[in-house]
Parts: sequence; structure tokens; C-alpha cells
Amino acid sequence: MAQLDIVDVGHSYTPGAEEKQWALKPLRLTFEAGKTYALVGPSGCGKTTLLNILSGLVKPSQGQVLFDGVDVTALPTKARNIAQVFQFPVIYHSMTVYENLAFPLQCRRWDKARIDAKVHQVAEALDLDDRLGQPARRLTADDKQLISLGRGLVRDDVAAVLMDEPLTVIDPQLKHSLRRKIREITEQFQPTVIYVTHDQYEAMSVAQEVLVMRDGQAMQQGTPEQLFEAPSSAYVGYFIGSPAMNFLTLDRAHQEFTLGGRTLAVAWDIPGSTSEVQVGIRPEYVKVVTEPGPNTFAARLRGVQDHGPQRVLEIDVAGQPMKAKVPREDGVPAIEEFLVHLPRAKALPYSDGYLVLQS
Amino acid sequence: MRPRLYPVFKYTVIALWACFVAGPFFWAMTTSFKDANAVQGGATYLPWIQYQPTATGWRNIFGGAGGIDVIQPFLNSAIVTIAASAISLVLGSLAAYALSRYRFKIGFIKNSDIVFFFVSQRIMPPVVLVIPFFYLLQWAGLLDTIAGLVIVTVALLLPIAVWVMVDFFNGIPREIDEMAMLDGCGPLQTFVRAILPNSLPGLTVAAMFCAVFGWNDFFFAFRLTFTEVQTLPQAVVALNSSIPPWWTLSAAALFGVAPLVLLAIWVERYLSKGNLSGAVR
Amino acid sequence: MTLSATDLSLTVDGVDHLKSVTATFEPGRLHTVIGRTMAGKTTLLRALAGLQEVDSGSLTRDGADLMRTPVWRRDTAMVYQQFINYPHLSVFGNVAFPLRRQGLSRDEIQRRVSKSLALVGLTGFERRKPSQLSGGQQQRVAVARALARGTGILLLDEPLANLDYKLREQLRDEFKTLFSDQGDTIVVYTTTEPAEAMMLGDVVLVMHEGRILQVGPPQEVFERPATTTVASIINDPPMNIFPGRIEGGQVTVAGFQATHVSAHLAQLPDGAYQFGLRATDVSLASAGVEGAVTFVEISGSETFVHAAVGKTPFVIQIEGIHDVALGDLVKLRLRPERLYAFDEKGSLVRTPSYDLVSVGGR
Amino acid sequence: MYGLRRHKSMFLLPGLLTLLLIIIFPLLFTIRVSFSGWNVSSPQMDFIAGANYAAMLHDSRFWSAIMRLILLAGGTVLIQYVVGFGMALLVWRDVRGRRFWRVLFLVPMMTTPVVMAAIWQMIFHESLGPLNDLLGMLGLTKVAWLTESGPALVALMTVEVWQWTPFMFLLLLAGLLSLPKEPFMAAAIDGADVWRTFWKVTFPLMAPVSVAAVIIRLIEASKLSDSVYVLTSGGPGSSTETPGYYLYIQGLRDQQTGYSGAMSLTYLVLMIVTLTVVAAMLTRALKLKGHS
Repeated sequence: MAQLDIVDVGHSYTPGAEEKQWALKPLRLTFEAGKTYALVGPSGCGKTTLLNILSGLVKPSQGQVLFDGVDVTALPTKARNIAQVFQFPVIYHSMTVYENLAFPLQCRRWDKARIDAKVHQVAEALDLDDRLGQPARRLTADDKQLISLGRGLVRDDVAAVLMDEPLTVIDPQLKHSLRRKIREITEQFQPTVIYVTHDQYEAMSVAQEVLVMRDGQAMQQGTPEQLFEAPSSAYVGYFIGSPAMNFLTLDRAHQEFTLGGRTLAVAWDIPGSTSEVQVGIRPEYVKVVTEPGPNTFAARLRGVQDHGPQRVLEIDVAGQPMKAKVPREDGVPAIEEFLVHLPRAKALPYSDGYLVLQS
Repeated sequence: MRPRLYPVFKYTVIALWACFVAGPFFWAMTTSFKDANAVQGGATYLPWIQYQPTATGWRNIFGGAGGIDVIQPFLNSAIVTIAASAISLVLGSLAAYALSRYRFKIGFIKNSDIVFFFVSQRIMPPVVLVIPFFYLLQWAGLLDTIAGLVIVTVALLLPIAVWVMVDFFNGIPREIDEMAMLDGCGPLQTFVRAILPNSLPGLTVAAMFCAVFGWNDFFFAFRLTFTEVQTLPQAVVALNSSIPPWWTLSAAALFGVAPLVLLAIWVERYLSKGNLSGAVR
Repeated sequence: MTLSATDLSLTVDGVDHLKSVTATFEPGRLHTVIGRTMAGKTTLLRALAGLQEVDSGSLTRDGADLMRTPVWRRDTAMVYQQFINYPHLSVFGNVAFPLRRQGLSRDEIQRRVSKSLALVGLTGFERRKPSQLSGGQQQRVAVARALARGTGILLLDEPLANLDYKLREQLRDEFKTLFSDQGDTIVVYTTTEPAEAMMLGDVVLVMHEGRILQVGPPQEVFERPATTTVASIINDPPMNIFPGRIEGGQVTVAGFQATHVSAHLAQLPDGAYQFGLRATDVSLASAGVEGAVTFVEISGSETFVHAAVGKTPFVIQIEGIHDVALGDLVKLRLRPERLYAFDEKGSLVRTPSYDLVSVGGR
Repeated sequence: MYGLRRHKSMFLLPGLLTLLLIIIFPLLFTIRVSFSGWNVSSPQMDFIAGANYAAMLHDSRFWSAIMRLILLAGGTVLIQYVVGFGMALLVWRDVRGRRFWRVLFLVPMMTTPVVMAAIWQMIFHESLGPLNDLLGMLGLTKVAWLTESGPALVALMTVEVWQWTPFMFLLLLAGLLSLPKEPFMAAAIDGADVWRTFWKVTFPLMAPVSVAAVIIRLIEASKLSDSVYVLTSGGPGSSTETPGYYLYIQGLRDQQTGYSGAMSLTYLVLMIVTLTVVAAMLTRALKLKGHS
């Protein structure tokens, strides 16, 4: 396993294009050794380009890729010592499960006994040890993906395991268990993993750190909890979490922020020069209350979505739409107008779509 | 193999094979501009340098003295090929669609057996068919007619059309048919309005194979048509007598294969677009 | 205009796809059919559409037999999971296709296509080919085509299953308004997602292994699942179902005294039961039954912690997103007042009460 | 689906009946005529039981034609496959002038076999042809290409290889172009060299296309007769005769209709049996069953 550094790497598929049209805008990232990272974003966000740059399939227009400090930018895939799991399961059709797992080691001319020991070790971890003699093509798609992963794990010097939407063609019922298996395996073997997906929940379930991308830019890198609690942009607030984060535009009066004329007590202070300020708050933190108090605001009910254990209340606060997620047992307010509480600690400031950093 | 040597090896092999492939065409081309003297003097290759070119051969195939007229055979070949291909494509796609979409079960015979029956007709040697065909066409009064030849050629081409189209239709999601029916199309309309418009790549590949095998057929034309209807291959082979008028033969041969050689350019374009891969499986 | 299925059965290769399915579908209502993959939902829709022949049973519309009406005369539209559109036609052509078959005038076609493309938010995309659209847009075209015809029966087969979460969330919201406005149309909508079924459905039908297990308004099915299977299907994550006993005022699970018996179970005799408890009603606490974390997953804005108590697996749902390490030992607190009791065969015996503040606003 | 039963035959029957009508009469006719003594001097449908079949059993010219065909077809199809696959691999990916090579390598299959055989006849001409001229330049002795049995077979095979390698090339190249690129990336990542990549990735992935292509070519090759007619007329002697050509001589030139009918059927049955067995063997050898 290795630490991967992306140093000012940017890429454009059409040479000479303006930087704002690049598929991947110049960025600087570090993926620490032994951790699992997820790259997530909608199609066309640059995550696949970044993965291809790491694997050596695409040579970036600018910048350097370092594996443990060694510049590998010009090296082809073969020389990078990486492993990759693709969207569609790739196995060697004519070989058994054992031969598939042994193949990378045979190519490296390991001796038989050493191969045998390693293959059995990995097969056991993957729960494939009882099927080693079967033709690999007979296995189900999810087991084939495990073989792909296993071919990377048998090489104990592998720099990184790249996974490109590995659950795409897996039967919905098996997705869950394969995701779980991948998580277990990566915890056990601790390779450096870069996991690309368009599914935010898959990303957060599989990875220790998530990198949210959009339009060729890295929007935010952090643990799932960080992305949820403190999205650095309105986009991440929308992209992570369901329903999305609420954003309400605030008025500024003297030293205070107000919403519909009432004061919103906040835990931050931002320069007066900042243009329009919005408060971001997760629907989970919006509480329906009966007693007026600090940070309570009049709300008007527009609709209710029954999600089962929770209900999502669609409400208007100070003429602006927002959502509140409430436990089922709390019921639905009997009257159309009621009060909601926006906790001070959970209300974050945004301006021009980005979190305003507090000094 | 050393990486450096590999390109050298690769281009050498390609060049050698290219020479082998192109050789006969080059020889035909150069010979078509020769006359009796140039041919009798032994093999020569380069006009002006090794021999004085003339256009005798080319004049002869367009009705010149001592030659033939290739225009009528050309037209005959074209008519037979086009008519037989069209009939085969229509009947073939209909049958292929049925075999791809509906389940047939007549006793132990299932869909795959019917498909096999169609395709297996390609195994039938022409020589086995030609004598009965002779009497059949004679009885029907179609011997030595274009219509007779078209009917026989359909037997050659229909299996090809079915083979290509079954595979192609299998690649079109059935949901499209279902959707068309839900949208109010009866079975025939479903086929015509929803499936056929999406089948152009398959139809073109099938048409190409039909054209190649239809145009290049010799044996049936040779035994079932004589004086009234001569196809192009027949006309060329007739020139191949014991004392060969090589220049005329060469010109006629080049003229006869030219239309389909042009087809190769177009096939390649198709191949590069990946449209053939679906049809060839 | 009622559509009735009676005793529909279909067995293929020994597997029951439909098993004595009897159901009535009312005009102007949206019926969500929820079940896991392969529960027979798609087969049911296809049978309703006439695309699938069944072994036995009957299908009537207003009492008139429908079985012998071919698909193309059934007045039914369907939206598939896989965004099926006519690849050779433009967006306009796709939506106009069924209208042309009905022989409508040019102006009428133009009007209806524009209206229904506007409904799904695709105005301006008329000339594009489906292949030039994103998955979400392709599915909108399919929905527009289905709506434009104004058929009496509208079937949607997991229309959102192949879309990204965010898009799914967005379309789900749009569908709610879209389908609430369809007049007398009978809408049948299949899904594997409880939230989708609950949110969209006027009536929820729970299917499992080819059978319909329960039918009712979403609220009722959710709060009073008739069996453990229904309870598990209508909850995401599936409701925790675990065997246990009621003994001397205590609920024991796998030998542990898990919690006391709350009022709603007090009347039950001692003995063996199966208990059901939603993931939201288990919490991590400083005291309680001990379990080991086996897996943590994140869905929406919730964290699902999977933990094993002895050999019994539990799922705990925590609001918000949290880091919990695999292998950690945690204490689970089971909320006694939220326990469902089922008998050993899995039929509902007692439910916790939802003291509803109100059900207004719907 | 209700309502479709009536329609499905409507689609199938026109094609199926057309083919049946075209094929069934010749087949029945041939079966009947094979039990008759129909020949040029008495062209009538009498009944002589299995006399034709008995005569055929002792007709060594027929049986050696069959054996010759099996060797010719097997040999040329093998060469076509190896060369066709090789050329397809060479022009598959990065090669300069890719489109030109591809078009050129396709051209021969588009040309009329009999017409090209006439051209080849010139090329193989002993004194005036270019082949011997070129051999002479290389200091080699002239070969009597078409009048000696060994060289005549070589000539015939050369023409077959020239004509039909492009067909293999077409099918195999189309197959190669439809292959996904991931398996090749996976092999590169696993550290496989060119040789391993071919045998462990390319060849197994191409197995289904290969089997299809080889079988199609074997079917077509089993009918070999047109080129023989033009190139050597089966000669010298009967040393290049194929069953197709021998049947032509017996049935059409000498009008031994009954006898040729018996041989036709035997030939047909033998070819069907052989090809079925070969197809089954190839399929099994490449473990195609169970492929997705």
C-alpha cells in the first residue's frame, strides 16, 4: 500500500480548452496509505477521469501523480503496481477461481508453494475457499467482483486498489452484502482504496473518507460525519443527506441576523461586508415546538410526506420553503400554523453557495 | 519479441499479405491493357516500360469485334441480385422476427430447430439442387428466365437473411414490442413501426451478405439459364476458352467484380462503427 | 371503471410468480405494490397489462372479462424500470406515437404532447433523441408518453429503481403531484422502497413470493403489519424480528432480560413470541443488551448500525451520520413501548399504539 | 399473450413455406431419382432399388473425392482461420493506414470466385504466367502448376485461401472490435505479457466467434466446385476433383441422373453428419456451454 499524492493535476480531453471547461480542474489531494476513499459525484463530475489518471489510463494535461513520493505520471498502468475492480466483473473465463487468484503471482514468477499459501489466505477472507476448483465463469456476478478484488489483494505490495462503481451490475439484493464484504475485506487487509461511485450512500457506507466532486472540481473531502454536519458548500449540503439541507436567506439588522423579523441567534460572526447570507440547517435538526422561545419561528404547513418511521413536513418559514423531518410518533401538527425551533449550534452560515469560514 | 522489432515485424507481415491479396488484381489490371504480342512474350508487369498498353481488351467487353457485350449480363446480374435480396430480406426479417419473439412448438420442433432448418439450407450443395431445379423450372416454363433465377437465388439468400436478422432482433429489447402494443399497435404494426425502424444496421448487414452471395453465384445461372439470360460471371467464364484472349478476360473480370469491391469500402466503415459486431455472433 | 383481479396464479419452473392473487384497483387512486425483488410485482403488472398470460384466474374491468382482450386494445399504459423509449424517434415522436395510433388530429397531438412534456419538465427537448438524454430525462419521456394518452389504467414498474438517489428523491416528489392529478385513472405503481410506497400510495399492497399479504392505506399497513414478513418488507431497514419470551413481566431475548413488558403487552399470557422492533426504536445507550457492531451503513441522513446480540442480528437507526467502528461492543436499549408481538407463526398479536397528535394535513 | 397466437404464423409462414417449397421438391426428386436408372440413354423414373447405391460403394473416384474434400476444406479453413485471425489482430488497434488495410483485406471475399479463378488460371500459367516468371527471377525452377497433381492441389488451396481468408478476417475483426477493454486492462494490471494476454484473454473471449466463423467456413467450403471447374476442371486426371465437381460431371455433363442422385444424397448426409460432429467437438473443446 502506498500514499497517493495528486499535485496540481488537471486534465482536458480537448487540448487547448479553457480551464473552466476542463474535465478535471487542477487540484491537489493526498490519499493516505491504508485508508479507503470514495470519489462521489454525478456523471461528468470528473471522478472517472481522476481514477483513470491514477490508474495510468489517462495522462493528465498538467501536474504530477506521486506514489509514495515517486513520480509515476509518465508510467503506464502496468508499471504502477495497482489493482482495479471494474464496473463489469472481469475474470479469466477459461480459468478456475484458484487460477484466477494465482494469475498475478504467476505473472510475477512466484514459486508454487508461496502462491498456494497466499491464494488460500485471500480466498478464505473472501469466502471463496470452498469454490477454488470451480470454473470462475460459473460464479455469480458478486462473487466475480470478489475475485477481481482478490487478484489485487494477493499481491501484498500493491500500491492501491481502484474500484470503479463495482456494484453497478450486481443484483439489488446482493448489493448490500457485497458492499459489506468489501468493507470487511478492506478493514482486514488495509490497502489504499479509491472507490468511485455516483451513489452518496454507498460512498459513505464503504469509505472512511469521501471526496465529493462536481464539474471537475473537488467540492469537499472529509469523513461522512464531516460532510453531513458541516458541508462546505450548498452543493454538498444538497448532495449529502436526504432530504437535502435547508437554506434560508437572512436579513441583517445591526449586529443581528433576522428571519421574518425575528432574531436568529447564531454561533458565528461574519464580516459585515459579506453579501447575502443564508443559513443552512439540516431537516433533522428542525424541531416542531409549542412554546415560543429563542430561535423559534412561525411555520406554515404546506404538505406532509409519510416516509414511515419519519414524516417530512413541507413548511414555509418567513415565506421561504423548507423541510423538517420529524419522528412518526410526534404526529403531524394539528394546526396549519405552528412554531419551529432552529438550534443555534446546527445553523451554519453560507454565502454565494459556500460555507463562510469562521475565523 | 523485443518492443523495437515488433513494429518492423508487424508492418512486414501486413505488407506481404497485402501483396498477396492485391496481386491478382494488379495482374488483371496490367493484363487488361495488353494485346496478343504483349501476352505471348511472357509475363510483363509495367505498361510503357515493359509493353505498350492498348485499350483493346476494354473495347472488346463493350461490344468490340471478337469480344462480348457485358452490359446486358451486368444488368441481368443486378436485377437477379436485387430482386432476390429484396425478397429474401422481406421474408427473412418477417420469419426472423417471429422466431425471435414468439415461442413455437410443433411436436418436438422448437424455435431453435426452425432457425437451424433455415440456416442449414446453406449446407445444401448447389449441385444437389440443380438437376431437380432444372426440371422444376422447365415444368413451370421458367427455364432461362430472370424470374426462374430469382426464385432459385432466394433459396440461397433466405437462410443468410434469417441468420443475421434473428440475432439482430434478439438484441432489441422485447419491451419495445410490448410498449408498442400497449400504445395500440397490433402485431404487424408493432413490427413495422417500432422494430423495423430500429433494425437498419441489421438489415444493411443482411443486405450486404445477400448482395455478395447473390452477385457471385455462378453455378445456378450456369445450369439454369443459357442464351436468353446470361449473368456476368457466366459471361466472363465463357471467355475463358482454351486460347485465352487474356486482355478481354481481364477487363471483363475487373468490370464484373468492381461493384462489390466498392462495397468493401463501405463494409469497413460499418465495421469501424461497431455495427457489424452485433450481427456477427 | 374498477379493475379486478381474481385468483391469478402463475407457476414457472416450479416457482410461484403469482399465487391466488385477488385484488381490486379503484379509479382515481394510486396503488403501490411493495415487495422485494422477485416478489411477483412485475408479473402482476404484466398480467394486468395483458403482457403475461397466467395459468388461472380472471381479470375484469367493470365486470367485463378482460382476459380475451389483446394488449393493444386494453387502454393501458406502462412505464418500465429500464427507461424504455423508441430509440429511433425524437422525444416528441415518442410521446406522439400512441396518439398517432389513436388517429388524433395533428393539432390535438401537438397540444397533448406539449402539455404532457410540460408536466414532466421536458419542454424544449422535443427534438432530442432518447439516447441524448440522461437516465432521469429518459424516464420522464416514458412517463410523458404514458400520461399523454390519458388511458384508464397506468402501470409503473419500479420507475425510479435505476436512478440516482438524489434524482429519485426529486422525481418521487414530482410524481406525488403528477399522479394526484390524474382524474379517474387507475394507477398501479410497484416499488421495493417503503418510503416510496408510503409516500405515493393511497393504497398499499404488500407482495411476497407471489402472494398478496396485506392491503390497506399506507398508515395502517405501516402501523399494523399483519405478519412478520409484512413488517420486514414495509420497513427500511427491515424491522428487527427476534424470537423471545414473556416471563413474569419481562421480555427475554436469547436468554437476556431485554426489557420490561410495557402496558400494551401486559394482557398477553407468558410464553414464546416473535417480537418486532423498528430500527428507529432501538438505540445505543450506556446500559442495555450488549452486542457487537458487524457493519455500519449510511442511507439518506441516517446511520444504520448492524449489531449482533448473541446470534440475533439487530439494526439500529441513528439520526444523522456518525462514525461507529466495526467490532465495537455497544449497549442496545430496546424501547418496550414500541414492541410488536407476533405469535410463533408470525401473525400479529399486539401493536404498540401511535398516540397520534393528528393526521391532519394530508 | 392473448391475441398473438394467430399472428405469429403470419410472420413465420411466408418465409418458411417459400423455403420449404423451393427445397422440398428437389429433395424428394433426388431421393426418388436415386432409386432409378435415369440416365442419358433412358431418361425415365423406373425403379432399380439400391443399385445406384451399390455401384457408388465401389466408385473409388467418388470416395477419393470425398476424402480430398475433407482434407482440402479442413486444411484451407485452418489456414484461413490462422491467417485471418493474425491479420485481424494486426490491424485491430494502433496501426498506420488502418482503414486502408482493412478495406484491402476484405476485398477478395467480395469478388466472384469463378471470375477470380479465371484470373488465377493466368497467374498459374506455366509459360506465360507471372508466378513462374517470379520464381525464375528468384532462380527457382518452373512448376507445372495446373497440370501436375501436387502443384494443382496447392494452386487450388491458394485460391481458396486468397478468396475466403477475408471472410474469417471480417468475422474475427468484428468480434475483436466488440470486445470490452477492461479484461485487457485487468491483464496488464496483473502483469501478464503479450503471450499470456493472448492465450488467457483474447483467445478465450474470441472462442464463440471463432467457432461460428470456422463452422460457417466449413459449410461453405464443403460445397467447393466452381473454382475447380474453372481452374483445373478436376484435373490432371481426377486429382483435384471434389464431390461437387464429380457430381457435376456425372449428373450434368454425362447425365447419369439416377446415379448422381444417389451420390448427392450420400454426400449431403455425410457432410451434415461430419459438420455436426465437428461443431459439437469444437463447442465442447472450447467449453462454450455455460458462457454468459
